[in-house]
Amino acid sequence: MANITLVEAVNQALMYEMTHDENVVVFGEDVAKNGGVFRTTVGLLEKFGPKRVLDTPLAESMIAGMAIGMAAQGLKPIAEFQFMGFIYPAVDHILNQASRLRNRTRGRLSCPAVFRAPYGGGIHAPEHHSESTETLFAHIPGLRVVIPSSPARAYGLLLAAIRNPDPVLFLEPKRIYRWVKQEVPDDGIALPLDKCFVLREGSDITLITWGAMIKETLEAAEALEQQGVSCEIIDVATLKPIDFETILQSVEKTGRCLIIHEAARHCGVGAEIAATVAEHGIFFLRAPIKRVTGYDTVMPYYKMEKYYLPSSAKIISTAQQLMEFA
Amino acid sequence: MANITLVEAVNQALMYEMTHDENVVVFGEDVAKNGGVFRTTVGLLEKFGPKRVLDTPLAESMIAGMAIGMAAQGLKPIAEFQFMGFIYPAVDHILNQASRLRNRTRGRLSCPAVFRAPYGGGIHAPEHHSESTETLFAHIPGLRVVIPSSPARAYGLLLAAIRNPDPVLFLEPKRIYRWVKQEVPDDGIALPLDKCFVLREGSDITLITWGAMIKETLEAAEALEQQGVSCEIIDVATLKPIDFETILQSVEKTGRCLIIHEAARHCGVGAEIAATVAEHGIFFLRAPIKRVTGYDTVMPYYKMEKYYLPSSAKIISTAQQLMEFA
Amino acid sequence: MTKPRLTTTAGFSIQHLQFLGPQGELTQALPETMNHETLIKLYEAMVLTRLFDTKAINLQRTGQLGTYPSCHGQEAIGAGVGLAMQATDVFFPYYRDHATFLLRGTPMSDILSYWGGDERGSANVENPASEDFPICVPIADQCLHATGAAFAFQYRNEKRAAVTTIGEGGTSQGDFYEAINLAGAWKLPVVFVVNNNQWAISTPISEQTACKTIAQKAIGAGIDSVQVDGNDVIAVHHAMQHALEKARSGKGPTLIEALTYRICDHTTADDARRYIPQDEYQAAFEFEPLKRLRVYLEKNNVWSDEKEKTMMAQHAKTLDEIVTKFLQRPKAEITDMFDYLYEKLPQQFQFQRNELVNEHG
Amino acid sequence: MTKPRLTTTAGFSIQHLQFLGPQGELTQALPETMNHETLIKLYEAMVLTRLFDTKAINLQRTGQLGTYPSCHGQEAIGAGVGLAMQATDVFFPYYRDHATFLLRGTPMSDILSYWGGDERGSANVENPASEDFPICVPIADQCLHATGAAFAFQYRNEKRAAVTTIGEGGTSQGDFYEAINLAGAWKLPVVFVVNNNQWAISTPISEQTACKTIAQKAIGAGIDSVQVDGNDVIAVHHAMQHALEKARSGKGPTLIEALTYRICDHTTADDARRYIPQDEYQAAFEFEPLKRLRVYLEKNNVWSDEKEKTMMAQHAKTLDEIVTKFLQRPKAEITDMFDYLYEKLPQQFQFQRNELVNEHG
Ligand SMILES: Cc1ncc(C[n+]2csc(CCOP(=O)(O)OP(=O)(O)O)c2C)c(N)n1
Ligand SMILES: Cc1ncc(C[n+]2csc(CCOP(=O)(O)OP(=O)(O)O)c2C)c(N)n1
Ligand SMILES: [Mg+2]
Ligand SMILES: [Mg+2]
Repeated sequence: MANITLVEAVNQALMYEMTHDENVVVFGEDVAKNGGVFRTTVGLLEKFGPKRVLDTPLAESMIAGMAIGMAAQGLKPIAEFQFMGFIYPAVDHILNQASRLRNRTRGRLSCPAVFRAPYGGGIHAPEHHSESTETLFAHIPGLRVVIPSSPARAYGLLLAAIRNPDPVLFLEPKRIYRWVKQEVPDDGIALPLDKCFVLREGSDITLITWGAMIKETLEAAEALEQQGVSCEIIDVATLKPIDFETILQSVEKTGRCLIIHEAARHCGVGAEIAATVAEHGIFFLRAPIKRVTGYDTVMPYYKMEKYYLPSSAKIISTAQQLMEFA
Repeated sequence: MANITLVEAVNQALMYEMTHDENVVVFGEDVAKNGGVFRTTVGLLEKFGPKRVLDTPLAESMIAGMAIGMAAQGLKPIAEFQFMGFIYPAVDHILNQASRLRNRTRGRLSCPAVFRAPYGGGIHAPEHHSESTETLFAHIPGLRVVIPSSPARAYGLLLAAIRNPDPVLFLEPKRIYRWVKQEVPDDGIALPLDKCFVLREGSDITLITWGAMIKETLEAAEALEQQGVSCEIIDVATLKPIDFETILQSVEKTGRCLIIHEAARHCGVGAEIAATVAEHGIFFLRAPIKRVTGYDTVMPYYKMEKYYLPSSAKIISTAQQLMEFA
Repeated sequence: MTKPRLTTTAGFSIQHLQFLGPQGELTQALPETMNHETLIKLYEAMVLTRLFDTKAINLQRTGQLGTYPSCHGQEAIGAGVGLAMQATDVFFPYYRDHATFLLRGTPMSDILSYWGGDERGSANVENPASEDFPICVPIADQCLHATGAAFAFQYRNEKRAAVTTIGEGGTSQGDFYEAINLAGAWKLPVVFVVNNNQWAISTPISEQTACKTIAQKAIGAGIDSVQVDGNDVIAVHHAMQHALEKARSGKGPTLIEALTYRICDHTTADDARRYIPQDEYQAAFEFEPLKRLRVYLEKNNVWSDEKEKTMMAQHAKTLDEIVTKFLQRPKAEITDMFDYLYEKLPQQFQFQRNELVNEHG
Repeated sequence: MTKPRLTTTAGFSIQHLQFLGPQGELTQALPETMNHETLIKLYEAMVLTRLFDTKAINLQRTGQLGTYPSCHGQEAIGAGVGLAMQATDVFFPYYRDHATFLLRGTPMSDILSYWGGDERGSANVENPASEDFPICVPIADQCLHATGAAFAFQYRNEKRAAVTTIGEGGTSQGDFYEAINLAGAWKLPVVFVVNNNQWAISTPISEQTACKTIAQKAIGAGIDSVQVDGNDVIAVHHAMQHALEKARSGKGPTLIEALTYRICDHTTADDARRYIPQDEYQAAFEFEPLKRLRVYLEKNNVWSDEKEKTMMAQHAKTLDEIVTKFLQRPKAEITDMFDYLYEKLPQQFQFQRNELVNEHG
């Protein structure tokens, strides 16, 4: 079994589920003939044909809206948005319709759709191609928001998302699409949604993050370890709902909480995590809750994006500040 | 000078600014002939004519998109969305375009537009007419989000929003459109944006809220006062940016922080306030930071909305819990 | 400046269909698929719809119902659509489809529940197998849901069609256009029915678009369309039947523009006198769909004051049952707001559910 | 089943305009407004655009530029649009308008800066008074911005027009439709130019819409349209001039469909061989706009290999200056990301600006 990247793991999960569930249909802009601009859907058209793998006309509201009609009819639509920066015309359908169909029909109809989009910066992409606005969707009742951070989690979480009976926004951290390779058995085994993953156990400080920032966070933890700071790293993975049990247990153990995300800070998902810790875990805390995040600025064009993105150096220095609280 | 309601104060501000700035143009669905479904724009057509007060075709993305072209041309567009539940098709233009125009042209072009929408529940309106999703917009860099909670603040803040050289989302709490009447001199004096308003001074606990929840919060404060609990009430008013100086000063004084909002809790603006207090004010705190908010459910249809909306009883009991931490 | 030579590369035209004129006169022979028996059935449904709306408005005025949009004047469209559809077709309504609901067998008490602020209004507990979508308030969203369902029918080679309705104002929405364009590109089995009642709340169609017809919007999506007299139930029904057969047999989508007039306030929260010229408004009653059909049926001696009285008595009874059922519906569970949010409520929100129960349970 | 009688209520047709055929032959007399001098100017701009694109692709391949979309094959559209526009008109581009930028006097080094990941690429510091909008990546948004500006011109009774460009794929977006519909309803001075290059990345127009022409989408908005040979700069320029005069004189909007072909990858990040049939792709070069214009000019003895050589030498110099200016542009301030966010940076974000300065300043 070969080692594969995150992008290949996404493709492997799509292949697996399309093979085992003929209700799965994949569509979006340039996902068929072209195999997706990041090659996540490569080979699907050849294997499953034009009935199940479709290039759509160029319209994002349409992509989301039709997915809802398909899902209510018992299909398992997997709709791709080419980049997260182009998902906004679909917000109405995701928020007002997909996330509410079950509730507003009291369970008569439902919307088991998956909305996929690559998100985040750091690949020197053009304007609007480096968005990280997961919080907008994490706020939406009835929706799930999932972000993998490794090939294995991409495979297992995407399978779980497709099988989930309710709508899921599945955001793919394109910066680490090809970062590491991992053995990912194509066994069709899904990972639990609604669970955090403890990537590294530690006793001094809890580093909470998701998506591509896992990279800098792991680097920072290595360096901090050298300095004798034992870091616990939590990959939140599912941003709606959030597995606060795991997070609070960790903070209770370490007494220090540092949240890292790429998105802008103001009302980012990090705020929800900090707020919940400040309500239920405040007496565990030895230090303030800190957030190392993207700034509340527009994501700069690529020449400056590295100054916007949280660096491992900044994670390290902030963790050190928190360590000063004994 | 007559006492006026919040809805009349909005109308008074529009009248004033249209009289004094011929670049101000008001448009939206049914704002002209019909004077707006809540009568906020009543009389404008008669006074300023069809060139400056326009009913648009039925398309929200269009309303936002054209406002951007108008604003870049030096007009002061005031675009109305009939209800916040219908603003979502405009998210792309507000987020990707209006909020970025100045930044992406390095100041060559700008977007002094005001996007108005009535928001919130509690008026027994039909489905989709009771949304409170201000956090989606508060997360957007380059945008301002303002919510008044009294006739005087509606007048002063709307004037400030119109005169602001950058885009402002101005959300009107329709539940209190006609709650209280106040003397509001039509003096054209704007209130500061980016400032919180301390509505009531107190020493035991800080109650932080905005919009229509001011009503229940004031009621709760009255009752708590009877029980000897001295409440400070802060009307955040501007949710992006937030005047954290005022908030932190208050929490330093009271040592207790209770945030109240109508919107769903997960990633609501209350989370940002709690997170910032947990970072900069944690050592002032004698008690956990608590949030009394709408649930992470779809806003129920009107028969059940009162069970969704935070009640003064719940504010009181939560405040009492916090008072138990000496 | 001399005009250059232009070569014509494409030509289009818009066709209009009518059978029954305003005076109840046939302007052409009845289609084979139509007969007096069916027309009586349609007439009875249209009258019941009119009475249902009137009743609902009264319920609202007396504080027993929330804001309500009646479909006064549009009954022929709803009835024609409802009768032409088969049980296996799926309906994606807007919010003035009461005649269609009636003929689709949607419990009318549910419609009252919906406008009465109760989610169970869209649950159709009497027929939970119904695949029809609930009333759609965000204008034009339903058009895309219909295309998605139509794709599913095509995908499974089912001989079914999706039908969606919208107002002429709604055709200004990008979603409407994206839906008809996709339906054309993918040749989907879907029928778009535009209720052109001339007004979008206070905005007349003349301010909504420069198009002379709504039917011509289909040209911009490369699909077929036809304009029908929307006050002529025979024309609506015939056009629908034709479009549905075409859709079910894989020949693609159709846009039907049904011309009518909103002879009522936009909703009970509206006062049309603010913006509709009274003469125009009054004139519209001359063309409304019920009168002309009754005149036609009477001229052909298949209807009479006698029959009218019997029907009215029956309708009154039916209405009472509907209203009683609505008013006597037991209160829903407060916790429903959590219990139908996800198939299984995530732990994080379980805590919130407990909060709710503790305060109000 | 006998067909019912339908009455025709509206008719439409699509006209096509061409002056210069693929072999460089005139298919009709030159318009009065066109002469050889102007054609030479256009030819030189089109060639410089081709060279600029080729240069930019090389810069990208050598790591000196980010992803870049060339407009190979579309130079006649950009040039015709650019020459027809007046300085006082305002341009709302998409992202393949390099020929228009050139003729609008937009600094071409700024275009490289934009695709080089530098916001200053849209600042036009050499002409800060320019009201032209920056390159628009979110497809179709620009159409609505153009209508807004057109409203401002109408509001101030200015004889100006807004011009916006878009690809044929972009016409599937709701925003495109909402914009042309509004422009029609309000009779706005705006011209919509569709670059129909047959492909939207890997999606051919046949999968984009069932429409035989893009021009007919104007019928769905009730506005005028014309289809032109987009590889014939004379036709593009003539149609633009006509549409602009019409707009400036208050006669409303026009949609121009310019037929062309994308004889390059979608961007440097794309590989068109994956999806474009090679024969179709090669055939397209027979129709490309530069060759036919050169042939025409040579046939009329106003162009020669001699002149071509001189021009090429001049262009090479110009290009070097552009590239040098781009490469030697001093680094921007890191703090710019805060300093242009609002007119005055709010206190809350002042703290974040300090964070940035502390880490990287
Ligand atoms: C997206 C959206 N925007 C605005 C509204 C508010 N609204 C409700 S009905 C209506 C007018 C609709 O007119 P039309 O489409 O002609 O349908 P009609 O009501 O005339 O049948 C408006 C603006 C809405 N429900 N949805
Ligand atoms: C709203 C939006 N969705 C998707 C994209 C990604 N994208 C960039 S160009 C393109 C194809 C555009 O094709 P067309 O409109 O025909 O213009 P062309 O590139 O052919 O000139 C797509 C899908 C985008 N930039 N914006
Ligand atoms: Mg209407
Ligand atoms: Mg194209």
